[in-house]
Amino acid sequence: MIKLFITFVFSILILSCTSTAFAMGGGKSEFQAFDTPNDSGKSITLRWPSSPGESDHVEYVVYASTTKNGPFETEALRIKSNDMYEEGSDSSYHLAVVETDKLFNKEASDNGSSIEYFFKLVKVSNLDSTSIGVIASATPKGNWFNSSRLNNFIILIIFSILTLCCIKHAKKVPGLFIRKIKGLDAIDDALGRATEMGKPALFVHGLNDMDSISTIAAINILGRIALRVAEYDTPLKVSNIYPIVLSVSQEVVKESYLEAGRPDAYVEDNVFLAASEQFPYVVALSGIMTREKPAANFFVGYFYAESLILSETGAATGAIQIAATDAFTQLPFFITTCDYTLMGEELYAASAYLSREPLLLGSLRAQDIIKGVLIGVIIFGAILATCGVDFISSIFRPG
Amino acid sequence: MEKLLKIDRRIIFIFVALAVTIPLLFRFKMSVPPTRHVISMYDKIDSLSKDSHVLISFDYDPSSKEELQPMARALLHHCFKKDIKVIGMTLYPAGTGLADKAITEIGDEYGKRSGIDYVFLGFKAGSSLVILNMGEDIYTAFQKDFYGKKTAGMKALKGVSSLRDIDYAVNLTAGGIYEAWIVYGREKYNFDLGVGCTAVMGPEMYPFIQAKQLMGFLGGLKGAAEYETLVGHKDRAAAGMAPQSVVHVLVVCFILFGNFIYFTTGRKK
Amino acid sequence: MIKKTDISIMTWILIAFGIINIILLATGKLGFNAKGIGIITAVAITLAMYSFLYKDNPVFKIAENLFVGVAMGYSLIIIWFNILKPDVFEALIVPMFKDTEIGPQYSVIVPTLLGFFMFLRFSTKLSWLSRWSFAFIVGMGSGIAIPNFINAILLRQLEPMFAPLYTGSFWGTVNTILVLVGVVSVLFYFFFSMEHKGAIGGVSVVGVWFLMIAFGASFGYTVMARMSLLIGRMQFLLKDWLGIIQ
Amino acid sequence: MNFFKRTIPMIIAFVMGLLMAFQYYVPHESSQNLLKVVTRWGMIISGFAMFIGAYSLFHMHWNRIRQKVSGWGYSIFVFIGAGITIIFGLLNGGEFFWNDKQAGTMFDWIFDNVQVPAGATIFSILAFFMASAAYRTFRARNKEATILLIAAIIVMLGRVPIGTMISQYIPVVADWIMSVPNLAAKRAILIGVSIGVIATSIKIIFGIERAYLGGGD
Repeated sequence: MIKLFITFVFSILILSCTSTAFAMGGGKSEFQAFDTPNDSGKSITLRWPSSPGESDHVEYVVYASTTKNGPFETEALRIKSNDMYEEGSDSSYHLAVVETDKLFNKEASDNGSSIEYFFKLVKVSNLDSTSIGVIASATPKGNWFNSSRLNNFIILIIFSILTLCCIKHAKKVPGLFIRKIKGLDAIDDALGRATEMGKPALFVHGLNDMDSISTIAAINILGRIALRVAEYDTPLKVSNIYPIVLSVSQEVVKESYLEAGRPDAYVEDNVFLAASEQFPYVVALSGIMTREKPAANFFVGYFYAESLILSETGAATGAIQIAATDAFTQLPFFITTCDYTLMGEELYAASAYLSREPLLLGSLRAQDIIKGVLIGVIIFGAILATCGVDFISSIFRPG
Repeated sequence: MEKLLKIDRRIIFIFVALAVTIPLLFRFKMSVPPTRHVISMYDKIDSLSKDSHVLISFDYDPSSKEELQPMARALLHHCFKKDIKVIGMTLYPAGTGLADKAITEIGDEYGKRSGIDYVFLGFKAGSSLVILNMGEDIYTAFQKDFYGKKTAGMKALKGVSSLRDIDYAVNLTAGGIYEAWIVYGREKYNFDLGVGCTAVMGPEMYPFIQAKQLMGFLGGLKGAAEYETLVGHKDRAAAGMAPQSVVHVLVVCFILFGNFIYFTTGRKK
Repeated sequence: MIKKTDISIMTWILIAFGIINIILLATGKLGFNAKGIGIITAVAITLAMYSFLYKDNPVFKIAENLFVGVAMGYSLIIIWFNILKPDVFEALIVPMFKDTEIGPQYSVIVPTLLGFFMFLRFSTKLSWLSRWSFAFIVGMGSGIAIPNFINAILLRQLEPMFAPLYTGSFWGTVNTILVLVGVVSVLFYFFFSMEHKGAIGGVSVVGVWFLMIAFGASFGYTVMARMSLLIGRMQFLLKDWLGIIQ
Repeated sequence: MNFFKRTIPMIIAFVMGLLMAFQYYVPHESSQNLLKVVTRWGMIISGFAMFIGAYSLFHMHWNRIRQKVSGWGYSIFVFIGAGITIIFGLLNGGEFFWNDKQAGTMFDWIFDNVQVPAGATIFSILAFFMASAAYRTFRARNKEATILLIAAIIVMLGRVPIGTMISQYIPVVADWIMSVPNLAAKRAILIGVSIGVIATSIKIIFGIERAYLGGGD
């Protein structure tokens, strides 16, 4: 299956290279017209050599026609003669693209796209107009592969194969290595302190529903916290904003108590729906924090502007606070108000670390490999570019 | 000393209210020298010829109105002053009312008429899908404008068939939609894009500016004030710079004072 | 739970609000028309929202719930006028029953059907049909996202990284090197397949510094943003309502 | 039945994903037309999807009222607000909803004078909490937070006119922070997040990630 796929990919790549190799033509020193490569078939590219006396006051005008003998009355292009030089030709060639579907009225272009267009180049100065170059013609046609996007396509293929392989690998080899996430130790410390003080711990879900990656990660972390809490015999309160997140959280907490061998200690009302909107959620939680003074607060998931009020109220009650969010705009406030903060992708990594799910571990590994490659590419690319070699930058040129 | 930290937060609230109100009442003069990113947006619009097309996407709702509405108004003043045709649209349902109000009010000031000198296309759902669809064909994305007039053949849209034909697009954004405009709009259909954003999003723009994916950017009320200065039409944003300065100083003093007490009284564990 | 002092504060504020408005209307500063009444309504809503700063109270809760309702109602009506009416009702349904210039656009049937399937999410028996619509939207979105993100973010953001480090000036060179170090070290910080010890640990610490400076910048800008919102509201109260400032 | 509930959605996601990904590499006109048609369909479906949010909101508040949850009375105001707005929207200034939208109706008045002030004010409340947090909680509690706060103070002063009055170097340093360290970190975050987006998209197309389909069988 994979072999077949790879053969297919390569055949496309080879085909696409051959078709464009001819398009750019050699350095014939005359006025040329050819189908623009990598387009939808609605334009023609014109190329002609520079001539002496090009300046701001001299213009090139190109007239177009659908028959070889003219009349050449439709103006297709008018540029200053010292403009639009071909890139990399050292100003010795001009290159311009003419959109053919805008040249003539509908009837002409409705006859299908396979009409041949004829172009006549005229050089105009203030004094006289001289026709230079001969008439050139070309037929626009649509292309089936944009070869300037070849590198993009290869990255797509590599990325896909890598992701699929890593997930498959993670399923086969349980316990793929992930570095220790410091924040996870902090969670245990905070729970230990809550137990010492005999006060509850509060787990606050973010404001996204169950379909968001942040919330899924939050559920995995909740499972771990609930397990510890069940062992330590500390009450745990979990606040939600969405009914689905609520029922999933209840399930997870219940299971953790079961796993710890203390199903009797599970109180369903401790996992509750605090509110349904942003500000009421803040108000409800601030009330709980000031009334019950939990010893440890966990803010896990995706947060918006409410993060500041929540963590400020929590800090005022003297609780140990740990935040984990991938909302980068809110991170500054968590960092300055909480004792420990898991930033961005650390949240996903922590969730993969705790859940040990091959799907999470595998895709995390795939992303790590890509990141590693990019780090190498960036360093080598910059060094080579400093030495004047643009090998890497030409491979990664956007199409 | 530690008691000072435990004062009622409502006393702090009063300080903030005063820091904002007093400079507004006494109208301190503050010069707002324009910065380079604002100038590059101004220069871009200023370089456009009469009857060019500028697309403004009003992607915000009332919650960011105080930052982005002044920006929108300053931009519209500039465009209408230069007889540029404005195409307005929004990807937020609650953006319609704000956008419509800004375009109509300022259009009236310059005697511009809807459908001829400007058009407000209204709202469509699907953010990135709307941008892609407009990139292929503006008339399938918006078959009617906000008031139900047919867009095909409209004078304000003459010569525009897709996003490729737009001379400059400005995305006024309150959230992550600017990324969709860059990824699915600017990079796919190759038009010049500028972004005006709430200050919260401001720092996110720098990688895009350096990679030349954005041409010009206005950040928050400060950006709006600079643009108002450049257009020569000082309004609410410019007037807001004095209280903005005072309240920033107040917040900095709060942070320094709070930390000073925190360290002198010994960090509590 | 509502204390007597709170009630008396509330009453006094209401009386003051009433008197100010009567004066404004009587002196003609606010017209007795849709605009004038509108400003008074808006001020009432604004003050109700700010009452939260004193403490959470029923007035704030009423204003907030009213706002949630109005916002939802507004969105629904806008969706009708901007999407359903032009793209479904007038494109498909009206031409089926009435002679119009253009015939019905039958291709609209597919998304309309898929759109209606979405509502089946709330039914117990047919909720599986809603999955077709979600699969369509999410699958399409994912497919479009991959190549566009590779192009617009990965390739385009790598491009400036391949500039020569030596830019001609001393500070320019220092800055280019700093950007390179910053990007690499932050990427390293978010690299989970290796223990952060030794050299890698050192690089990731540098990454944390860069992250913290960047978060500091975001912090400053967010303070700026929130204060701007407050300034805007104060301008509304002092200028549009009281007319104290010009 | 499992075929309709599980297999067909996965086939749809797979086919649509692959088709749209490959569409990017094909410049031919037929591929452009495909993109045009499919995105238009997506726009219309997204329009319908917005009603789902409305349904959940109303459903939840209706349940609060029905079950007489504490504070259920406030939920009535959600229905009052929505009801009045929808009625005036449908009335459309006497032209009714099947005609084109009219300008300056009561519907617009409600937007201008209820939704705009309420929406704008509710987030400006955060300005006050920001200041109080600055005073009471933003602490340089470790090395990281210290770096963060120093950068924040420089940027805060450097971005307003008063910064220049204190010292002409503050805006220069602020500008440097924004365009060197901030740029570097934000670029790395951007690259990391985009890799995540691409990986998630790949998992969705190949049917590995199915959270978006909701739970159940």
